[in-house]
Amino acid sequence: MLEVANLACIRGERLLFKELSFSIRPGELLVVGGANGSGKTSLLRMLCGLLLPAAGEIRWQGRSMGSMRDVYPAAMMYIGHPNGLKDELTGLENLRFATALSGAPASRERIRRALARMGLGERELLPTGWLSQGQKRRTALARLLLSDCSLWILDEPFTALDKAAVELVQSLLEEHLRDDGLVVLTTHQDLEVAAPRLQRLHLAQ
Amino acid sequence: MIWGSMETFLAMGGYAFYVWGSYGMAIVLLAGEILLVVGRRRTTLRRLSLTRRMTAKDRNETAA
Amino acid sequence: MLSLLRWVIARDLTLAIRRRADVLTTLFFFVIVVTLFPLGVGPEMDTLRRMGAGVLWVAALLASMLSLGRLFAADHLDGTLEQFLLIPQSLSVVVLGKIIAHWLVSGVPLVLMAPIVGLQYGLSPTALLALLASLLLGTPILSAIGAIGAALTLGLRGGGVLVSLLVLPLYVPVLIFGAGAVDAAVSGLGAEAHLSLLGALLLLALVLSPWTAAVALRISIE
Amino acid sequence: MVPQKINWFKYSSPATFYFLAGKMIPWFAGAAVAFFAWGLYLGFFAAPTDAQQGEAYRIIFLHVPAAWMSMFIYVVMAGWAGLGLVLNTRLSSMMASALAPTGAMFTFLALWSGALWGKPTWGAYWVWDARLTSELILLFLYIGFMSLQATIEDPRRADRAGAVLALVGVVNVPIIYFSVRWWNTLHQGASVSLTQAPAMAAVMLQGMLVMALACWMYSIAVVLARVRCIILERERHSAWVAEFLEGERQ
Repeated sequence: MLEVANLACIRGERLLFKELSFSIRPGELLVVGGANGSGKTSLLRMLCGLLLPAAGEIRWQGRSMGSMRDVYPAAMMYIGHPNGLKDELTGLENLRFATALSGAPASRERIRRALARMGLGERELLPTGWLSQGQKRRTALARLLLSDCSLWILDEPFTALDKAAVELVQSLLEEHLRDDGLVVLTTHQDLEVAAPRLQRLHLAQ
Repeated sequence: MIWGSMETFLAMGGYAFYVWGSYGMAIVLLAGEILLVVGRRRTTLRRLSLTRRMTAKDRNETAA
Repeated sequence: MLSLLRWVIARDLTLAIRRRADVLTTLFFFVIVVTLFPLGVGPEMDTLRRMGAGVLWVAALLASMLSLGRLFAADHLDGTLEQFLLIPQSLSVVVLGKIIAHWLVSGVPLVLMAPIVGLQYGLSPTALLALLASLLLGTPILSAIGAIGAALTLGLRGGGVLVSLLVLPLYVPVLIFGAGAVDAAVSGLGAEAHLSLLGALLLLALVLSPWTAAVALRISIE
Repeated sequence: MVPQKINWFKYSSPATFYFLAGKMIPWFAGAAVAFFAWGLYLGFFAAPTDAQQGEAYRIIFLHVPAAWMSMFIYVVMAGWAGLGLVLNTRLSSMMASALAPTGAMFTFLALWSGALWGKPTWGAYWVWDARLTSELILLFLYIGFMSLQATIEDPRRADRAGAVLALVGVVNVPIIYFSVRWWNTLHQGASVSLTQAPAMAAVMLQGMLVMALACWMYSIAVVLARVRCIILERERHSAWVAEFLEGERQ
């Protein structure tokens, strides 16, 4: 359960938002909307602990996030605007290092299956730099299949994805929400995800 | 007074260049720093009141 | 904790191998700078012999500083550095791993090349041995202190020049004890004192700078 | 419309400090002028001529206080910066940023007067003495701190990054001084070094202490004035600045 109490965010000297409160229960999807520069990304970065809020508090499972340097990161997966992949490494190596650093390295077989499921087929041996934007995004999103984090924080997950990929990712979200996962995401496209509970948050600019 | 006259004081026993070079630089630096801070205060105040008047003017335009 | 360290080092080394050019440019910079001095100072062997250690040490210092950018900047651009901040283990271990990887890539080649280039300066075998030992102990300190500078100036325009301004004053003790070790060895006093002080600085750096650089990273990533 | 004075204070501590500092500056400035006058009198009129160095030694009444101030301000700056980093208080970080230029100025003054004192005494403007060399490296640390803060736009990051650098610097200053001293004694032996200051007649020591006090008063006055500018620039969006400007215009 993720609770946010009267959060405020100041970037440079601009006050992006204040008095922001909401909570997300297991199985719930929160879609954060708002114009560009309205603080969507800053909000997400605050939720995952990269950005300190100017005011307010974020609680995970009832405990304030600041005090839990180890428990919270283990339960949360953040995929931001940049894909977080090294161009020189192959998809396989990228995911192997990513999973190893966040605790347990996934086996090559499991990574290959995840990449195949994301429709990347036998491209896992190509350096990521050679892939198209859409394929890179899918490689990044393949990390969702390789982790057992309950909270997903995704910044524009659908950018550069074609129709088939969008549907694939939406089905992943539905699957995650069905087994009590939590998802917070930002997107410009309209979203058809059958979520047990759906919450929309609009950041007024 | 151990210096007797102004001239001996200024001559500083032949080391005038070194002694007055040091104290002269001290005066230049201290005075310079004071002027810098005062100048900075004036420009800040001027700039702040200018922006305040601008936003006030915009607000009146939008209100009208 | 050890496994995390091994994974970070493995990752950075694979990346360095994929981009071999970076490793070689640091090495060539070192060799070029060292060969420039005799052209400027003149070929007399006795002057060169006296200043050899100092020149080699300053060149090693500049070479390792120039490659500091590779520590965090590339990861910052493609978003992988953020993922490091989100792992359950402590960030200082990751930074220690990156420091060790940076030392292996930019420090060790200098250490191996220094005796060869040292021959240009007519350094005696004892001097070359002391040079090797002092560089072996000194270059990791340069990487460790440099990591703090690199973390502070992450993503800033003109970061390269700025990092040298921040980090060079902190390199002074390493330079003094490093170059001093060679002179002491040559003059027969023996370099033990200098090398033990370098060792002390190394321990201090390895304990303090990963944690400080981690704090600096969290500040710069915000 | 008389702006009510009361509600300014409840906005934030920088607001309170802004007006408090405003009241204190004249006192410190006055004290600085008084101490400078007394110190210069002691230095030039009360202190006797030195047997070996003649009148040139009078430069120590400027050089030594400036050197003391440069070290003292760096430590104070690191203290404020550390406080700002740990307690997240904006005001302490602003104080650190305000201290740096004055500290750098005193360091440069110490080097300049050290050179002008060195020429008549040892025949060279620059002497690789341990303390002078450490003073030069201290100047680089100041310049590093100021340029790091100038390069970073976001004031919050500039404060915290500057604080980390200042703290790393203050840990390194003793190490640098020790290594430079080791390097200096190894190569030249202790023949040429400032430690052989002329025998400290009581009035000389008193002159130096009074001049140091004067420099201290001066620094507080200038730093408070500069921190007020920083507060105005940083807090320009807050309500109290708007009201203050309102009051200022009448």
